[in-house]
Amino acid sequence: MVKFCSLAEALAENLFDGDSVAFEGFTHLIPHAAAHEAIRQGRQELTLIRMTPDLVYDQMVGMGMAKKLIFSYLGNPGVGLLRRCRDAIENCHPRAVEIEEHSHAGMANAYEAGAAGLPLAVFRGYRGAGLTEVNPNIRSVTCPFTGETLAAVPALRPDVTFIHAQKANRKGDVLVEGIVGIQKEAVLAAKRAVVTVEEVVEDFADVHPNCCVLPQWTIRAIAVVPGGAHPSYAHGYYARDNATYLEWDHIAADRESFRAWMKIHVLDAKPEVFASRVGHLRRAA
Amino acid sequence: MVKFCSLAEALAENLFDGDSVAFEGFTHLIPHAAAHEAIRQGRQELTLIRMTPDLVYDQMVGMGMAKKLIFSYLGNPGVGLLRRCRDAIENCHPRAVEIEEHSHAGMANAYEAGAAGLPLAVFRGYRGAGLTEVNPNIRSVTCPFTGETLAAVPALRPDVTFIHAQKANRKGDVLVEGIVGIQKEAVLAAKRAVVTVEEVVEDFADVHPNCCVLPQWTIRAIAVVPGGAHPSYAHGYYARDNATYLEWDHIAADRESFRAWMKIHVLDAKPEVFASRVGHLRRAA
Amino acid sequence: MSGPGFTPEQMMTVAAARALTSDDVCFVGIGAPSSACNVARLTHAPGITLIYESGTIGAAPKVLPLSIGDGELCETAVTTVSVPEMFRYWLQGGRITVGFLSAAQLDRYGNINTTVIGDYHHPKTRLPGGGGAPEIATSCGEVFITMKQSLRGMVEKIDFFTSFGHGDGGDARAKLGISTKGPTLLVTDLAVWKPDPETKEFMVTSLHPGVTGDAVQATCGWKVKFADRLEETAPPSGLELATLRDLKARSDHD
Amino acid sequence: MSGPGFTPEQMMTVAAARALTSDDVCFVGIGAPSSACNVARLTHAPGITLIYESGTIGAAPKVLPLSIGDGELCETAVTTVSVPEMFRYWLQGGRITVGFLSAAQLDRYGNINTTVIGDYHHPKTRLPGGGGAPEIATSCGEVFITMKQSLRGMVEKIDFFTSFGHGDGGDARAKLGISTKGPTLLVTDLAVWKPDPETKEFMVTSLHPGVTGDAVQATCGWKVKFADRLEETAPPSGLELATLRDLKARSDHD
Repeated sequence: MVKFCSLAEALAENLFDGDSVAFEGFTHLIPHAAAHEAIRQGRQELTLIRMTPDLVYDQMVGMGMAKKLIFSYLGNPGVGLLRRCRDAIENCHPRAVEIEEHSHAGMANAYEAGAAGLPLAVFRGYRGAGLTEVNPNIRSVTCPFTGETLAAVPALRPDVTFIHAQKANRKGDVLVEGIVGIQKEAVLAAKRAVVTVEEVVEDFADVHPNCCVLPQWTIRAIAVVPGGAHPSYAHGYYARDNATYLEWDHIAADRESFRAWMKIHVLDAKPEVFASRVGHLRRAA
Repeated sequence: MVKFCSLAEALAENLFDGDSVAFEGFTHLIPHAAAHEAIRQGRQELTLIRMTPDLVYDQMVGMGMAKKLIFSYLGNPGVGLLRRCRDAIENCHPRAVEIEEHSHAGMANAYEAGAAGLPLAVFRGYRGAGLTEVNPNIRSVTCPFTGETLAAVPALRPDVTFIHAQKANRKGDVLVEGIVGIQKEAVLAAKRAVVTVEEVVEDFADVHPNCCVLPQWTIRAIAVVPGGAHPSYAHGYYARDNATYLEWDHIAADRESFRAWMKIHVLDAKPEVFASRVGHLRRAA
Repeated sequence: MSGPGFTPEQMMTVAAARALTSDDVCFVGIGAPSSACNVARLTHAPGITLIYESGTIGAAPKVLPLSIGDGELCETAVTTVSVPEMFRYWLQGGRITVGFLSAAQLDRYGNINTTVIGDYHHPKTRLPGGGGAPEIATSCGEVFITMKQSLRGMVEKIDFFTSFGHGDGGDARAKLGISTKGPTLLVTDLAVWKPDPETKEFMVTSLHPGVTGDAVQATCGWKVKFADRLEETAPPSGLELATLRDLKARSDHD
Repeated sequence: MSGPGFTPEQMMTVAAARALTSDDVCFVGIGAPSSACNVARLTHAPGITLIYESGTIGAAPKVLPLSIGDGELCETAVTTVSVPEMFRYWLQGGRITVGFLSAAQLDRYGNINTTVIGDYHHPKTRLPGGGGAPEIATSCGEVFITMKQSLRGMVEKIDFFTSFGHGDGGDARAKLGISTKGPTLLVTDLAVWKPDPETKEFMVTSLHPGVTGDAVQATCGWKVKFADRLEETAPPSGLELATLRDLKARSDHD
């Protein structure tokens, strides 16, 4: 049964040291507030799963919380590299991080298989790609009808998935709209799911029947965190803060400037700060 | 490039003798008008594909147009058996019909694989089911990660798919909403797709971004046929005509009453008749 | 109507409804299963989630649908998904606690035939076939079966294995790699049946009011086993009966 | 700005845009590909369909997005689908005519590295990796590559095969069971390149205005082949340049 609670409580009750965890969002609706709470609570030895790790995993890796990264694009979208992840992979700073690397197609199919309760995903992929030589989790199956060799990857089944969504209703059903990305699959593939939302509404009577709605019984906990996706965005609520993505390239370039930024903006902050960060990004009504 | 034209023209240019064809719709939005046009134009030697064949395939089989049926539920939903299909299978009247039978999961996965450009679908199914012994297209693959044996079926790739949808915009994009069933997959899996719609609107500016919209370049032809799903229904336009489904059980019970009904209501009718059939089923606005 | 104030079919529906709880997520078939699930929802199990294979999740129909895809289901659902998603994420994904099945032929181990009477390739009667049943039988947490008893329906040996129950009994499911419980309840118009924990053969655990063991045996094609402590099914309560009658009255299908 | 009135990067974007038609369905990457596709859409190819891997199909942004998932894309798209659907139905389904790729390292056969400089397990520089590229390279009808020339970028041998071009040339794709054309066009800031029909080695077919063959060779790490009939790329038209500048001016990313 879903529980409405504070983000601190939702995280404390659902993310544990050593867990495999997905903080998912494909450019849109990235659960920054939830990731910051995980950093504040100091979780360790995590396996971080995400197609597009971007800033939040750069921060978690930079803080030494990750023992492993499973990903398909380790960049700051449209900006460049992730400098804390680079430091970890190239220099083992602040610690060594194991990596399992896929293509987007591989990760998307693996989440889909996880949501579908299958042990593997089968697709046409990785042909001629070097990843097949460095990732032992890229294997193959042969089609018994055509003889074609297809790629196979194991299903992703995170211990826990965190997403940010536009809204929940009072029963705890959750609505995700706009660029829905991989969130539904990441939630359904996980053993536990936690959602931060912009707001709670009475009901979804005015929601289109084919919208992406996650029924309340698929979710463990919901925390209301307005602005919780910043500097990512929430379609219908506030725009993407592109300036912050560009700025991150400079903050993360240096170990000291990174730690100083993390202290002020994450360790000494609270989820409530996110609302103020998106004030200037909200549309005129 | 999509073409707006009459149903007669759309059918004449896209369905040929010997084709494999899916007239899809899962209870909702069944393309009855298109099927009736195929009957009027007298197509022969068709392989009829559909999860839930129901009345339209009972009619086409009864008229001797089908050489093969690929299906997963050969019933009149909520009513009982399909008596013309029974007559064909049990008594070879009016001709023998080959059958390839799956479960819903098997068909749904096979359409999905067709839409996804794969040669096969892999899923957990058919365990202990007798269909594995009578359908040589149910095979298996072994998961290279867990060793689990999973079911495999060949992708469905109809020569042509017909669906009925609520509306098209002037560019030819098509909106399907409500119980969307298997229609998107059936269209994307097919070499050609033809859509009948309730109406054409200027644009989809007010349509939710995550609705099921088929872009115009995925469709060959669109014909406007108000009521074209009757006695099935079109969410937002008219209700299901349950009385007609019940009545069909009596009409199809007898070869003569069947042929008499077909002559009046199909062979001597036109697509325009469908609008009048749904008049009493439209909701008060 | 005379006698007890309810029909055997109403008793069957109500007895099936009672087996459901607010925590259940049910894959609902049309007919008696749909009636039972909606009676449960409107009486003791308001939190129950009803899923129809057409894609409607959390449907709360005021009217009993004739088909599994009536408009009423979509209009009242929490969300409506595509059919591939339904079978992949929701059924195969292991999210359904109870699947309801009916049978044209049933054997003592809960194996079901709705495909053919006679030989598959030369059938005496071609039935509709399995639809969702083959995977409902193996992917749902457990399976409830409802059917009216008859010698034609409850048979020693079914003509075709549309959906797998307990096979030839015992650990037959585990041997096929099936991890779900399979049929755990059979509710007929005469009795409630549950599988023997070891052999998995269905045995009568409760007789509906006024029904004798002989009546059960007379309409069952195999030698019936009765539980040592045989109970009598509580008759439908006033609320249960009124709820069922109201549902039927609003569902004017003929 | 001095000289020709346009920059080499603008020439690159415009030359890439010209290769697109109204019938194309493009899988668009961020940066130069996105600029090229939108210039095409706003000039000679109004019917072009732009697909961004975030799920937006038929996007028509007024502003160039910084990321492949900016809100502008969804708001202007014909429809927005989930990421698994994007990769299964639309990319793997064979519906994309042209995929755009960029490269950190490129070899003469159009093989691309965006993964690591140095050894994979002990990299000198860890780059972002492939994202959608491995399957874009094999599932799109053909692949267009855009990049600025440099000795570091255009190399004899790439450090990692992020995405497969023509392998070691000839029929290398067919040998791997890949049925699509692969890289058919390379547009740099200096020239337009196309693969030799037999060997599949990229050769210069057109030099941008004012560029010499020596300048191309000086910024390319392999021995450059030039087509027998070497053309000069037409300079950006007034409309092309104005369209590109307007797009950039509206896209205030820094």
